[in-house]
Amino acid sequence: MSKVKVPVARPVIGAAGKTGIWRVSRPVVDYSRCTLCGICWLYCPDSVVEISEDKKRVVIDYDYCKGCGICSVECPFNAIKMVREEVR
Amino acid sequence: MSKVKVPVARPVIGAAGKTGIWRVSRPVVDYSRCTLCGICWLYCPDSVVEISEDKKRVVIDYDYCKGCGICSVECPFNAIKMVREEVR
Amino acid sequence: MSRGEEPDILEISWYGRGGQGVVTAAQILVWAAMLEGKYGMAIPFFGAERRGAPVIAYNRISSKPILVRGSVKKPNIAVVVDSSLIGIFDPFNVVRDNGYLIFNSVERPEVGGRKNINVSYVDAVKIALDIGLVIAGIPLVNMPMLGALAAVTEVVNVDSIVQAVPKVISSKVEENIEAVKRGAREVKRL
Amino acid sequence: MSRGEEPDILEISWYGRGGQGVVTAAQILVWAAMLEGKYGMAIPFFGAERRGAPVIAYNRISSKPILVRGSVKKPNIAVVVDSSLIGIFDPFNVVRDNGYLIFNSVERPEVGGRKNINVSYVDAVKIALDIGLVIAGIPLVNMPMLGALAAVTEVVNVDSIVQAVPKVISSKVEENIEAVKRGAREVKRL
Amino acid sequence: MAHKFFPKEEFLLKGHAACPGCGAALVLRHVLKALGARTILVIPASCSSVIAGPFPKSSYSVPVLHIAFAASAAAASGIVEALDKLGEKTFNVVVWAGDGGTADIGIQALSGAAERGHDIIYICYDNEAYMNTGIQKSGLTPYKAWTTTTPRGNPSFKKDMPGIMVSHRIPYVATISPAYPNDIVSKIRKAAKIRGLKYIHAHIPCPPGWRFDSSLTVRIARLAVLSGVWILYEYENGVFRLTGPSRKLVDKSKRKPIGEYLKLQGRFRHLSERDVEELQKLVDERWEAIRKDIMGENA
Amino acid sequence: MAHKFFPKEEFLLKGHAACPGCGAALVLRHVLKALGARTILVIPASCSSVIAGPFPKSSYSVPVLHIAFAASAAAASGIVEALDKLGEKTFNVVVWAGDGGTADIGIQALSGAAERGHDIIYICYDNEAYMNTGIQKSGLTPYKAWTTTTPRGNPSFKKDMPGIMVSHRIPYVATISPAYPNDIVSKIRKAAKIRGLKYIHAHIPCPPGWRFDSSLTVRIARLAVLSGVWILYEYENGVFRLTGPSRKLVDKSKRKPIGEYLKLQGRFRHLSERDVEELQKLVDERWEAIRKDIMGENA
Amino acid sequence: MKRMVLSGNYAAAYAVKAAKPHVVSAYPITPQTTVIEKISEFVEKGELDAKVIRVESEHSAMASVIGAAAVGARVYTATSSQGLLYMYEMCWWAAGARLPIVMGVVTRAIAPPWSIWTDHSDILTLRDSGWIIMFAASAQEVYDMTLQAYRIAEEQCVSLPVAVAWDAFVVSHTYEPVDILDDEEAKDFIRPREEKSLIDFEDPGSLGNLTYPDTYQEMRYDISRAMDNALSIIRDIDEEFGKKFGRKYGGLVEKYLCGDADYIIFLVGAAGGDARVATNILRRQGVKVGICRIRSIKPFPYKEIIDVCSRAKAIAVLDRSSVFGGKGPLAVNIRAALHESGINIPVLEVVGGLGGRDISVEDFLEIFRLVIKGKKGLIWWGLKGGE
Amino acid sequence: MKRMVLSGNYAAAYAVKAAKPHVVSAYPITPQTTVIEKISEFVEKGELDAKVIRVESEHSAMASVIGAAAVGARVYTATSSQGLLYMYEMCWWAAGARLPIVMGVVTRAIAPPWSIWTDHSDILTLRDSGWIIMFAASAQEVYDMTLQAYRIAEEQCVSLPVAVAWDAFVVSHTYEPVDILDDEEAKDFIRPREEKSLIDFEDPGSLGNLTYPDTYQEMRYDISRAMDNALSIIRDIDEEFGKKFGRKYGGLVEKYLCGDADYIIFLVGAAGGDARVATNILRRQGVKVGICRIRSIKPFPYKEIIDVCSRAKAIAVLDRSSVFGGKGPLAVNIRAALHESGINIPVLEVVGGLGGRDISVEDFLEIFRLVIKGKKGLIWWGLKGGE
Ligand SMILES: Cc1ncc(C[n+]2csc(CCOP(=O)(O)OP(=O)(O)O)c2C)c(N)n1
Ligand SMILES: Cc1ncc(C[n+]2csc(CCOP(=O)(O)OP(=O)(O)O)c2C)c(N)n1
Ligand code: SF4
Ligand code: SF4
Ligand code: SF4
Ligand code: SF4
Ligand code: SF4
Ligand code: SF4
Ligand SMILES: [Mg+2]
Ligand SMILES: [Mg+2]
Repeated sequence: MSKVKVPVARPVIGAAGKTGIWRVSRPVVDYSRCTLCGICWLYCPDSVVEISEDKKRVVIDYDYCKGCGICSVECPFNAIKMVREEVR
Repeated sequence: MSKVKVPVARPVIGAAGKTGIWRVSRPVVDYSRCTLCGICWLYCPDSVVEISEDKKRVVIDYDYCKGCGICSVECPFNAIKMVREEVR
Repeated sequence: MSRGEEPDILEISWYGRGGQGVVTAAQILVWAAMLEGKYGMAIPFFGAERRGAPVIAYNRISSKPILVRGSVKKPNIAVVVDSSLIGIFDPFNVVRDNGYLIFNSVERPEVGGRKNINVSYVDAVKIALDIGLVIAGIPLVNMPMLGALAAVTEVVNVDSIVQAVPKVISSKVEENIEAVKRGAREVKRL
Repeated sequence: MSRGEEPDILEISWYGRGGQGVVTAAQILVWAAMLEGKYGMAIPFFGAERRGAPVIAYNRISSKPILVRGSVKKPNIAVVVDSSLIGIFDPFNVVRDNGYLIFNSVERPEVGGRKNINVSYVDAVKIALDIGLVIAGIPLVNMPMLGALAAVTEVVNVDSIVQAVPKVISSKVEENIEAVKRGAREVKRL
Repeated sequence: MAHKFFPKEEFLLKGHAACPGCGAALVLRHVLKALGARTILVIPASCSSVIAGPFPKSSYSVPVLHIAFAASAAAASGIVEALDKLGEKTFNVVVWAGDGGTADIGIQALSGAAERGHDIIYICYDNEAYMNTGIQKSGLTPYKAWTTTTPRGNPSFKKDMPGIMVSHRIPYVATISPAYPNDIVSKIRKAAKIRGLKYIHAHIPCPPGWRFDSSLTVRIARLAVLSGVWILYEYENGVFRLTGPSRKLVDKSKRKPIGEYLKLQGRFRHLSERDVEELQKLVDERWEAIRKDIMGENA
Repeated sequence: MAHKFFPKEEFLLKGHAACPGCGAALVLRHVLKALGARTILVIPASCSSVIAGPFPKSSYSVPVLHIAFAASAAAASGIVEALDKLGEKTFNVVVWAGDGGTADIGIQALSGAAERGHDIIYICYDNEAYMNTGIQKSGLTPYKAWTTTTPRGNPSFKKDMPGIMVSHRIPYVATISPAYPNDIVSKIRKAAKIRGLKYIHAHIPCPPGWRFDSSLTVRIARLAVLSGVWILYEYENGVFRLTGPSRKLVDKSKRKPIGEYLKLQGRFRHLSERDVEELQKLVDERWEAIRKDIMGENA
Repeated sequence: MKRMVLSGNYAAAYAVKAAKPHVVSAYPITPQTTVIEKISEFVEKGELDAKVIRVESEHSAMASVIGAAAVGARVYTATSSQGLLYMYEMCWWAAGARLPIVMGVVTRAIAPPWSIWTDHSDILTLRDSGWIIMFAASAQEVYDMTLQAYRIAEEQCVSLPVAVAWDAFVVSHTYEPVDILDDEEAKDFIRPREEKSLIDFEDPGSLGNLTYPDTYQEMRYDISRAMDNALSIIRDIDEEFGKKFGRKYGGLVEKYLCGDADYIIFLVGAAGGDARVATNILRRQGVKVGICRIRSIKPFPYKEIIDVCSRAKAIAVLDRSSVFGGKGPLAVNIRAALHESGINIPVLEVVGGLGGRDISVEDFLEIFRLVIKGKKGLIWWGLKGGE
Repeated sequence: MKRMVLSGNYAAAYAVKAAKPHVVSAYPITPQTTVIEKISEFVEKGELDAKVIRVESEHSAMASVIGAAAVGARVYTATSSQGLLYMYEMCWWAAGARLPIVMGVVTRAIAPPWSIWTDHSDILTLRDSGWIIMFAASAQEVYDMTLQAYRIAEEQCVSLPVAVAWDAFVVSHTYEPVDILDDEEAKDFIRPREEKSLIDFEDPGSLGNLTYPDTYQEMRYDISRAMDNALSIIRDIDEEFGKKFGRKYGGLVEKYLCGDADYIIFLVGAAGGDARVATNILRRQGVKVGICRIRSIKPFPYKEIIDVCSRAKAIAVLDRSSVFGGKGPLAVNIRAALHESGINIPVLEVVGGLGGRDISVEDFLEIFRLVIKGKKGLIWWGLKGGE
């Protein structure tokens, strides 16, 4: 008799799929304004802002960024613009 | 087809039977001490102390008095004695 | 056709009031039977359990394992722990012919028209009070009644009851045993 | 053997994203069918409803009462309200031979290898934006798509859609109707 | 003469099934006197389901809906809204629930009804344990008290249920005691006049549950008040007021030592002197908080 | 630089199923950062059951017990006691429940767990309605707010859930806001060090539920604090302390008018000026009570 | 009569509006929520003069309608799945107290794992409780049955609560044309609740007192008799409704081409439509098949089922609910009926469609094929990876 | 081995003590209360090293043991009637989550009206939920079965919760001799729970995530298979227990003189003893009668029942639970079994013993007489005033 398969779900990135396709607008960083203050990282509800290895760049993971626009509103230096995604 | 009999219980004295037989001791009023202050009436949890029509007497309904002894303890004039019921 | 046809079962009904230890008595009786290599069962009937309120319990005792669990309707023995209950229960009529009726009573009880039964009585209240077995104002009359039962009938020996008491009771064990013994000694047959 | 054997049922699948009004469109279509004396059903498939998340809805339209409630697997018509979903849903392959594919798109869509289907497209976003039908940043592209659907296929008339709109929608009714009409007008066949 | 100042009619009929000396029966008797015949009782599973007596009889001579343990405040909500919709004008809907039925299993329904503000008088009769099932610890069992599920004393503290209800910002919260029937009647009547959910918490000595002689019910209730263990007060629209004998007890010297209250009860028999001191300290701290509160208000 | 002062590791994995701009996701992200990997989440029915993503995937990279709506605090009680008995030493058991799962259907379990004092961090993420089912009124929906079951505004007042928990006399009660992540982290870490049940109440702006653009989540959360609608504080062993920006807001002139907060949200769009004034008054009264409290303490 | 496009849930709300209850009390749960949202809207717009109690849980939802019904009010509530399980104690209470409560149940799978899609396990938990359980298969039937439920519940020889169930999403959220009664028509069909309040200040009584072993059983027997009475009441009211408004469903069961059928599938709920399509297809091929859709789960229509089977060669029973360690709730009852009347035909017991798994026309064709081949016993249908 | 005089409830408590659970969580309800009182006493005396959670309701009782079991603890809880109904949602949860929880259920009638006496309606509400349900008929069997329940629940091919039921008062509060295992014996029979925690910090996972229609049904099917596995596990463990300690009960059913019986009564629970006495009486008169006491309500022992019936001329089935608008839960399953195997004998369906109504030896004699006379169909037994 077979053992139990207990239905345990496992953590993975993209549990709800590539949530980047949910995006209506895309946050685009203007690196000339960015001070790397980290506020966008702090307030992103989707954990998609990364401060790149060499600490020189704020990188947004567009595969998963839902385009909520919080980073854009909260950036103290107005360094993030929301750009309408093309409706393909 | 018969109508519903809805199982409604109706108020009656002695819903749990003649609770007087539960009694271990019997409260006996010493009318010589009683001032008709009404304290025994006030504190009886079994609603069995009555102040008789002519307002001259405290009457205990022994059919239902459970002999708890509260009246005896609370009577400010020590006018109620608890007397052991005969075990018949 | 009655349960009596299941051979060899003795049925006992206890009639008492909340606080008198009726269920405990029935339980001790099972221990006592077990100590004698018999089987037993103690079946309390629970209503609203209240101090002073009527309580009933049954025993079945047998040399074989007992199967029946229905309530006892025609006991071989009725133990009337509190005679004031006679209006509520009817120990006289339920007991089988040649059965036993055992009363807690100061004096010879009235048995009415019923013939063909063995009646006895014991002043269990006096015994309990003498020994100081009183809880919350209620004399614990169960022990003397157990003693009387053992003495009058052949269900179990008094000794077995004495041995069974500490299996169930953990305080005032000596006094309880004394009460059993006095019940056995002081019971009177009609 | 496919459901198609139940004669006379037209099946439609809508592919869109949360907030684009896909379910509302399907519902209006049933009203429109009803106004034409037909029967209809709008079956939304609900997952976790989220703004922007993929959403699917089905229609069945028939001249007789509709019995089937299972999900639509091979629609006669697929309305792709949001082309970005093509990776997730597969409108090309599901549509039946000689069926219709209607895209919300600025330009001629890529249809890959699929033959045997009628493809058309309309720039619904532009229409919605032109007319000011935007909620929480999302253009309400459902109305132009309904218009396009009615114009390109024979499911219902554009007029019926226009009449059905106020049954379901209570604000900006005029604008919505205008959007339906423009969708019908501006749709392009491949 | 006491009887002259109280309503005559009895709605708790004699021959009910409460134990001898039951504090719950005594309080219920006065509650019903205070409210009169146009009162519906909603009673969840509890001693009071049994006190009613078995079908087809009832010892309560007002309409009663017996209801499941967790459900009383919700059932009462339905009754109030229905009677209102059906055009009834004057009536009292009273929940009469034990401490378990209030603070444990019933708290969800009570909290919800309080939030919605139905016109209910909710009375918790608090005998400080599940008595109907034979004395098990409830959320209102006092710290260190013996019960059958806490054979060595309750490790938890008694929930401050009236305080929790005050936090619900209902219009009226009060405490009562069987030793003070006049206080009962006046609070109940006041509650009946206020719209919304009124919460009244009664302290209920219980002879078998607390292990004391049935004659001492009122005495123990009184000692609870006079020692400051049970505080008589009311909160009307958030304003706190001590009532009756409790008014004088802010001054610690006026309070009896808690030992007098504890020693009469078998459930506290196992307490050491240290335990008693600890309990005394808790009482004193509670009063100190009250003192500060009152002073703060005066300031 | 903010990122330097916060733990790096993400336990709320990207690609989760929250709506764009979800305040709950943002707060949970920081809660998990603050607590780290040895944390078990207990999640009752709520948006967070969905945010998790469908089987066999999960967007939470800590162990999670999904549980029935009413059951979270009780399930957590069992987990804590079991882990303790099984010899585990360092772990956090966190209930992560919505306002409905906390103040309505879940309050019985929460109240019971609080009374027993299990070592649980209970976090209520309060988006002020049943969001998972599509925006119905809960016991924490604000007075007059639109929901689908209160199309003309909620007639009831929002339960003071932290106040109710303070009445439970638990060792720690605090409020948090997604606008102040440092405050979140420090309170969560403090809670993790205290034994017993800790209650933390998070204010959670919800774009679809409150009807605002998803980019405004943090701004609205901040306005709630700065207008004094949402007050940041903690109660440690009964001692009250304002925290963060709320410390300065006792002085009314420092507070922003409530209208600034309300006007961004569709759920308050139907309010008249009178309504707004009434709501402003309620906020001011609340602060006046706090002022008195603090003054009382200072005196 | 007015034709509208409504979802199953909205149809329920419109029926409730027509029944004019005094008190509506419910707690949200997907997929029931839109029922109460719509009712709330009616009330706030003044189209329905009822009190809405926005309770804090389903246990309280049922408790509050119990309270209201006990004092004479007409009431409504609705729920699903976990909600039904959470109010389970109170459901038994409602039946034991003989209160004519009407409840909508949008069937949904039971957790864990969480699933919001249709599955009849939830409603079937009520089947011993004393509730009458009717199962509707379209928005129109939801409307009609919800109205009829009040008549059935309030019949003096019944006086039991009635649950009207329908499938999640495929009925609850599916929009289709529904004919709605005019006010006059509704008034004619459904009069105000007659019975006077159980709880009366003039003649006070108590509901629910303790019973000793000498009184309890008779009260249960009374419910059993009321349930038996309901068999004909359900039929009669279906007839009356049919005469008045032109729609009837066959009462306890809806038979489709069963008259001369050799092979019949028994089932409950919305899948009945797809099953009928399969039947049509096979009939066109000359195979005599039929569908018997059980509308009344309680009281269970043994007589009708035996009737239907008396000419059949083999049948299948579809249980759309979890079946663990035994047979499905429908299968077991149908087999029992066959046993009692000595009908010795093969029965294929099919368990499937759980948690929203589609059961399509193709599935029914396949099931018919198996039945025709003589397959019997219990099978799980549509498992990924097979049994 | 040690012989003591114990009530059924105390026997359960002693078995729990022997099983050494980590967490015990329960809420009082008559007639279950003395189980948890006794366990509390063991714990406070240091005789059992477990955590006792004194929860605020049964919903929380089951939730807390679910939490504890999910992280690897062995657990116990117990309840009755309203308590079981109040925790109903969580019972389904426990099974769905595949947690090997053991629960005692002292069967009691469901309110209203209030009644505290035996009636199997409560435990039967669990029969679809995925719980294994065993029913014991004496204090000894309560002890033995509670111990065995842990073995069954924790078997890797089962991993389901197990309820052990027994009748209120006639078993729960009736004192009789019970043989108790020594510590060594118990240790030998019941090892610590093997399975590692579901929830692990090193390899974190989630229990209960949402499932779309494409995954739910397979999880239910797994439970169904586990339940099927339990059929032989229950038998095997009964055998093993019998070999080790000399007591066995026949596994899924206890047959009494069924081998050559012409007439058999099927039943559940304590009335089995009285029924056996009636059997003895009739056997002495030369009438070939037998009793088949069903011990495993879930999984339901169809095979055993068919076996027993294959030689019988007629049978009766006693349902000691409310039966409304249909057939009783036992009757329906037994008839279904007979139908499936083509056994065409008359079945008398008896509903009785509700709310503590006595069913005595005389009653069984009378029922046998009716069966012998060929009476069939459904009757309510022992009604005052007749049907
Ligand atoms: C759901 C449920 N759980 C448990 C019970 C058993 N029960 C009946 S009364 C009671 C205790 C009631 O305690 P409390 O509310 O304090 O009232 P009291 O009996 O002390 O008067 C319990 C546990 C029940 N009836 N229903
Ligand atoms: C017993 C029960 N009733 C109802 C539901 C349906 N339900 C699931 S989540 C939810 C709303 C949760 O609201 P809240 O706790 O505020 O969390 P939110 O969804 O807002 O995050 C409801 C009503 C359920 N799952 N179980
Ligand atoms: S918030 Fe703005 S400035 Fe700060 S790191 Fe982000 S993009 Fe750069
Ligand atoms: S738009 Fe939203 S999700 Fe995308 S990076 Fe900015 S805050 Fe994160
Ligand atoms: S309390 Fe004493 S003095 Fe007063 S009325 Fe009663 S008996 Fe008389
Ligand atoms: S003894 Fe008790 S019951 Fe009897 S009259 Fe006195 S107070 Fe009342
Ligand atoms: S147990 Fe206590 S509260 Fe209950 S009836 Fe007896 S005295 Fe009253
Ligand atoms: S509804 Fe609100 S709380 Fe729920 S996931 Fe969406 S934004 Fe977050
Ligand atoms: Mg109590
Ligand atoms: Mg919420």
